[in-house]
Amino acid sequence: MPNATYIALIPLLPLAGFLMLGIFGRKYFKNTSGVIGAALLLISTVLALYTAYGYFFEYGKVDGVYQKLVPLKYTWLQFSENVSIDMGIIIDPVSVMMLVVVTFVSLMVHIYSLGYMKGDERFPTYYAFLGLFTFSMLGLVVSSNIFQIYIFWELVGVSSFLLIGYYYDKPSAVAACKKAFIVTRFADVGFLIGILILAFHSGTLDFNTLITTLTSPETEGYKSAAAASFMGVSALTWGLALVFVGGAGKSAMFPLHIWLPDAMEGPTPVSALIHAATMVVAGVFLVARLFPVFAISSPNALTMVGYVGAISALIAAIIACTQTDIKRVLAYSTMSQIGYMMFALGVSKYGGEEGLGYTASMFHLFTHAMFKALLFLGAGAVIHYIHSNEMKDMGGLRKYLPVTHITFLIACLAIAGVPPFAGFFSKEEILLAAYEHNTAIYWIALITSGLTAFYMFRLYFNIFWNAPSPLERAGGEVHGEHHGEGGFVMMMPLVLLAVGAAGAGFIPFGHFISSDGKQLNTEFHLQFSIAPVALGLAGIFIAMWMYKKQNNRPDKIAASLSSLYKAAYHKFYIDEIYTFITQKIIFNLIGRPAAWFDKNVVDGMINATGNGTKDISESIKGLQSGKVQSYAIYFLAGVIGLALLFIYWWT
Amino acid sequence: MSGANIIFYLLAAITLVSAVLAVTTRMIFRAAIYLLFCLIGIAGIYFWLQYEFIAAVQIVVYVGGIVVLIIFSIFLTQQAGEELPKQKMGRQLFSALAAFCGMALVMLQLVQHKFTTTANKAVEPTVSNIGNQMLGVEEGGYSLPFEVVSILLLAALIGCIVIALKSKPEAK
Amino acid sequence: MNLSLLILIPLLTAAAVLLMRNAAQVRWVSLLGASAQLVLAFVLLFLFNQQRAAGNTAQMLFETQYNWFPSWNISFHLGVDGISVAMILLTAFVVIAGVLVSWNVTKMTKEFYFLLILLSMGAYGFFISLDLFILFFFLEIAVIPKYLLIGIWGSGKKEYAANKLALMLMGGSALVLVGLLGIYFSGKEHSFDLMKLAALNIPLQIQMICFPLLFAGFGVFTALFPLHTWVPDGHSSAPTAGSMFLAGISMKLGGYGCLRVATFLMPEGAKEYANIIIILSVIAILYGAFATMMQKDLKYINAYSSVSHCGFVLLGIGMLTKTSMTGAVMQMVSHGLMTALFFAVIGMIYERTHTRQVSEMGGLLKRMPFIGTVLFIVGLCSLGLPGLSGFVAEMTVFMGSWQHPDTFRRIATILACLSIVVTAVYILRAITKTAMGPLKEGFELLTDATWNEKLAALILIAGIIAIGIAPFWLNDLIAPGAEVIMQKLAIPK
Amino acid sequence: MMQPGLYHLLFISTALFFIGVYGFFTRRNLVTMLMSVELILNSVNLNFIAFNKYLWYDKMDGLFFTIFIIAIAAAEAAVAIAIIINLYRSHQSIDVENTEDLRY
Repeated sequence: MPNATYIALIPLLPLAGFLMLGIFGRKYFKNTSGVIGAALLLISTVLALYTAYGYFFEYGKVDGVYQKLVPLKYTWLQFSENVSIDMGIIIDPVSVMMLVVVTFVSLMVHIYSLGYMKGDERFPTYYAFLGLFTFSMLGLVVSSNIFQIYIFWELVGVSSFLLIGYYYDKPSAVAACKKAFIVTRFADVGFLIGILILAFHSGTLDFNTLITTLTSPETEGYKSAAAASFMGVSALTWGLALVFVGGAGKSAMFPLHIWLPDAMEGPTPVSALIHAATMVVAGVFLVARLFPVFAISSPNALTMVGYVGAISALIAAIIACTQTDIKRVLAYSTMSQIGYMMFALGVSKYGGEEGLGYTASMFHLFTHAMFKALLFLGAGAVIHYIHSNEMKDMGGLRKYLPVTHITFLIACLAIAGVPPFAGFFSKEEILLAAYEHNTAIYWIALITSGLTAFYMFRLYFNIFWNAPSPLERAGGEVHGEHHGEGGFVMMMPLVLLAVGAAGAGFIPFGHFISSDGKQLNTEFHLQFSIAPVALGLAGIFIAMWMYKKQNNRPDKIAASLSSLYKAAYHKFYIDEIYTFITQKIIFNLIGRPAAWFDKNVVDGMINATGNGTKDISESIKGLQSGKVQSYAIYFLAGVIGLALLFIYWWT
Repeated sequence: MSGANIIFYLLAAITLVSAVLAVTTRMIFRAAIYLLFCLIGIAGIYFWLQYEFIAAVQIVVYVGGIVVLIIFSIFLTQQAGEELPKQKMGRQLFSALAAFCGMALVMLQLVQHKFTTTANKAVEPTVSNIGNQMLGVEEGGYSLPFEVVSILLLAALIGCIVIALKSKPEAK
Repeated sequence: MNLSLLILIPLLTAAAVLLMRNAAQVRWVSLLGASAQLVLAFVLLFLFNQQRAAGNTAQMLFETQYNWFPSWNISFHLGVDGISVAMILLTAFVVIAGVLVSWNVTKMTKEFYFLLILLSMGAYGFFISLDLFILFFFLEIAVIPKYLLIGIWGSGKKEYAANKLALMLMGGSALVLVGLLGIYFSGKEHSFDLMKLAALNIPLQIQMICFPLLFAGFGVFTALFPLHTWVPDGHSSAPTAGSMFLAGISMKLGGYGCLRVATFLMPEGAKEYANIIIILSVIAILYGAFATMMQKDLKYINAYSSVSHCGFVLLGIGMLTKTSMTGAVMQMVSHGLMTALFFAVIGMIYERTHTRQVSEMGGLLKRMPFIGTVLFIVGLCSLGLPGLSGFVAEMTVFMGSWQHPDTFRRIATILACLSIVVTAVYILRAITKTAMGPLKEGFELLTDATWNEKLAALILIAGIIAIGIAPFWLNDLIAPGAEVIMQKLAIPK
Repeated sequence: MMQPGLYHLLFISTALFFIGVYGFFTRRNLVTMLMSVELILNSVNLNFIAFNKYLWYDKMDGLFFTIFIIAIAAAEAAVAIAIIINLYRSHQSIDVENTEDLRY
């Protein structure tokens, strides 16, 4: 067992940064806040690497199985004897891997932002938010309790919200951050209800106990969860499916993906960190965390995960082919790649060779973090240089941005699955796992991988080749403002990530991460790789044919596929459907009537009571007319009435 | 049918008819005169019942006092001979109905009720008997109510003067 | 510790306020009094925990009892358990913040502060009374000043709002009184004493009649659907501190009463009517949230969201589990702090922009970073962000509600869960439109918060975060109190 | 026709009473209303006397009550007329419709 203190420091240091910069940043650390943030994160990264080294090579393995260690646990909120929210740290292969990924990418982004955000008015706030996000994400990956994960889940959501809305005076950014928060929030309700279901049946919120209870058929919890059913589906499946809804929301799975492209309104380094490498894979992480329960107790839920992942991967890839905003292309590409990870989990089984998909998914998560962060940071460098997100404003930039160009190319090759870059290895494993377990998903994945190569190189050629540079068109007007690629602080992360993207594939991932903690030896099947690699290369060549030089082929092809192209260009109208549902149905058919009902019916009733009382008293007032004779008549009537009452009724 | 009976019915008729006329006539002075007849009729009934003292008091106080007072007040407040304003028809009908219903109710009760009478020896209501008991202080004596009524009369006297006093003009 | 201090200090402060010569003195004396309350509340918390740690397991601590009206068995009986201590802390926080944000009241300053302090006295008295008559007495003290606060210092349709609020709350009080009398005459020995009545087990048919009376009566205070309509009008017309007190303290009187009087004394009634309570509270939660979505005035937004949030209090009580009731009390504390802060911020914004219409604002964050940040914090607390108090309370209610295996309560819980999305929609809509976006014209010269406003906001934020980061202390405080009520519920008929 | 007795007297008194009531309701002049009141009082007197004569002839209490009532009626009439005259001074009318000061 490690000494937990230093592991706890990994998330706590960014939190300290957040508090320090958030409260005092504007006054005292106007210019130094970036350095402070980056320095704190550097310590975290070193600690994370140290933890990883210790875990994987020193104490983590007992009898050939990686253990789940809980070195720290503190009761945060006790509900009943067994059920409590604990703040704890769980150390297992996945969380350690995530620690490394998150700290590393976050560090890269911190350093990169020193250049990218330089001179921004709210520089300290930016770093404070980054610190908050890093803290939340690290807290999320080490959560030992399902409610703890929910807590940090919400926190990453809010830091994502804050960072997307960082340029808060831009209406589109404000709309995007709102959208991101609400869509993921909607998914989180599913997660929450899922937690409630799982916690109720297992009688605990602690991950380890929960997994043990719900995977052993002899426990009471398992029996009750499997027996209780709602609409013909067992409570266990419901719970897992709802938890997955939460994961799907955060991971931008179809149909909850609509927030991700809009989220690109945030600063580009933020997109790299949150919306490419770390936060959006939280959904994958969540499914991986609960993987034994999915795989052993509810294969149906797992199959659903697989199909949702596959469909998302395909749809996102198709849409990505038509987008012109480079960040949006990357966003859809992210969605597509996360779809890969999801269906890899979906086709996996628990234990041994059958668990290949699990390993592959984690592997892809790891490599994807490297190359996707790299792509975003590269795109950031381009945007920083050009001041535009649109492809049509770019072209021929390879001369002006040589480092960016090379690193971007490496990332593109990696994501396209060209050997020997990182993406190739992880993708091959995923395809293999899919091939072995689910043919339909395998074919979808294969097509997607071809599309991936195509749209990535469409992007690449459009930025760095194609038409003459807009700088020449603009008459070199912007030259004076810029000093090339943004200097060392922006280039260093690119290079480091490029190294990762190129070399990460050689890590024998199965040795470290597998569904049951035992070592998994992955074999490399040459003949199997032929198809995907060939498809990938074909995609690249088509992209090159279409976009390397300026020509009218893209327009022709777009015209020949007009309806499909149009639909894809409009993202299959999913946004419009959502707008319709929210505006027309929720606002107009629920909200407005509710407000109307309250104002007129409920409040009307109350006012009617008041007015009724007033009217009655008004008419009673008339009786007190001051006319003696009227009084006498009332008196007589009263006497006669009372007399009748006493004579005929009372006796 | 004896003469006494005839006299009773006669008195009763005078009383009721003049009472009705007193409340229905439109001439206020005539109303006062009808009231006078009605009161005299009641005094007659007291005579008929052989309660002479009460009859005398009735004539002295009512006929001689109150009716005269009323007539004076009519002179003070009203031009004689002027017709009284007519009450609304609805009010008249309603009042008649109410009075009739009330009367019917009371009569119904009276008819249904069986009165029991005492078997003791009768006491003659002579003036001396009345005087003895009125001022008697032994059991059954009425001296205390008598005093109280005297004080009440005194108070009424003073009260009348206070009310009827012309209020002095405020501003001086 | 003598609990009468909690009543005496506000009383003395109020008296002292009346003697002061000018507005500045009034303010400082009030602030002094409010600080004394806060200190006292903390001392109480400390002593309470000390007693509990020392193994004192009596249900009520620091009991004091004076004969007040012996022939009717009314005694001045005070005592606290964890729930009361939590509510007292809440009151102290809100009072000091309310005093601070009212710093700029110029119209009849003395009377304003006098009423504020008097109101706080009513609230303290209510939370520490163990005699139902005294409890009712303090409830009324806490109602009347509000009428004047709104009627004199309010804005908009203030007379209408003041009348509506006072009449509806009085109507609620009347129901409470009838219920209390029903309880009083139920046993052989007529008593108003809470502890005696609890030991007595009120007869079943009395419970069936008195429980709905008491619950509805107190429910009016807590915005029980459909008796909630005083909330929007009352809050939006009240002056800033008035709204804070109204939403932060007064609405909690009802929740506390529902729990302490209705549910605790009449467990059978509570079980009988639990389903109705659940239905009404779920309606309040969802319907309040949807109605909020359509509001355009910041105060109306917060008022309707209070309806929705207070629905959680009633839901927690209606679910009748220990966890859910703990959650209900937490929600009261959390919502009290949060909504007081929200109204304080709205007041600050209104003082500067002279509008409360969301559509007329924009980009306030640029000119008022502090106020904008507070607005974000309070908004995020309202939509249940972890680390802030709202999350803890709502989750506790959900966890408690889910403990029932039957489908009806499950569906109710799921519907209640859905409200957190709607809450997110309206809160984000409100704060993004006001604080974010381009700065509206005419707002270029706005100034940020002054020291008193900052202090008020920071005090409340401290409370919110203290619960959000470390909910266990509040949980440990409240849960034993809820446990006692549960034991009473568990006794078979 | 039968021998007059208690019932006859009671009938007369009841009729007198309700005639008075009718007058009280329908008259608008205060003096005539006072007359109606006198009728009512007389009907009561008659009642007392009748009961004394036919049922409790061994006592004279009914008689005394009648005397007292007559005395009080005199006082009442005096006070009433004082009020009426005072009213006439202030309102220039003794119509009951005009005296509505005793109103909400």
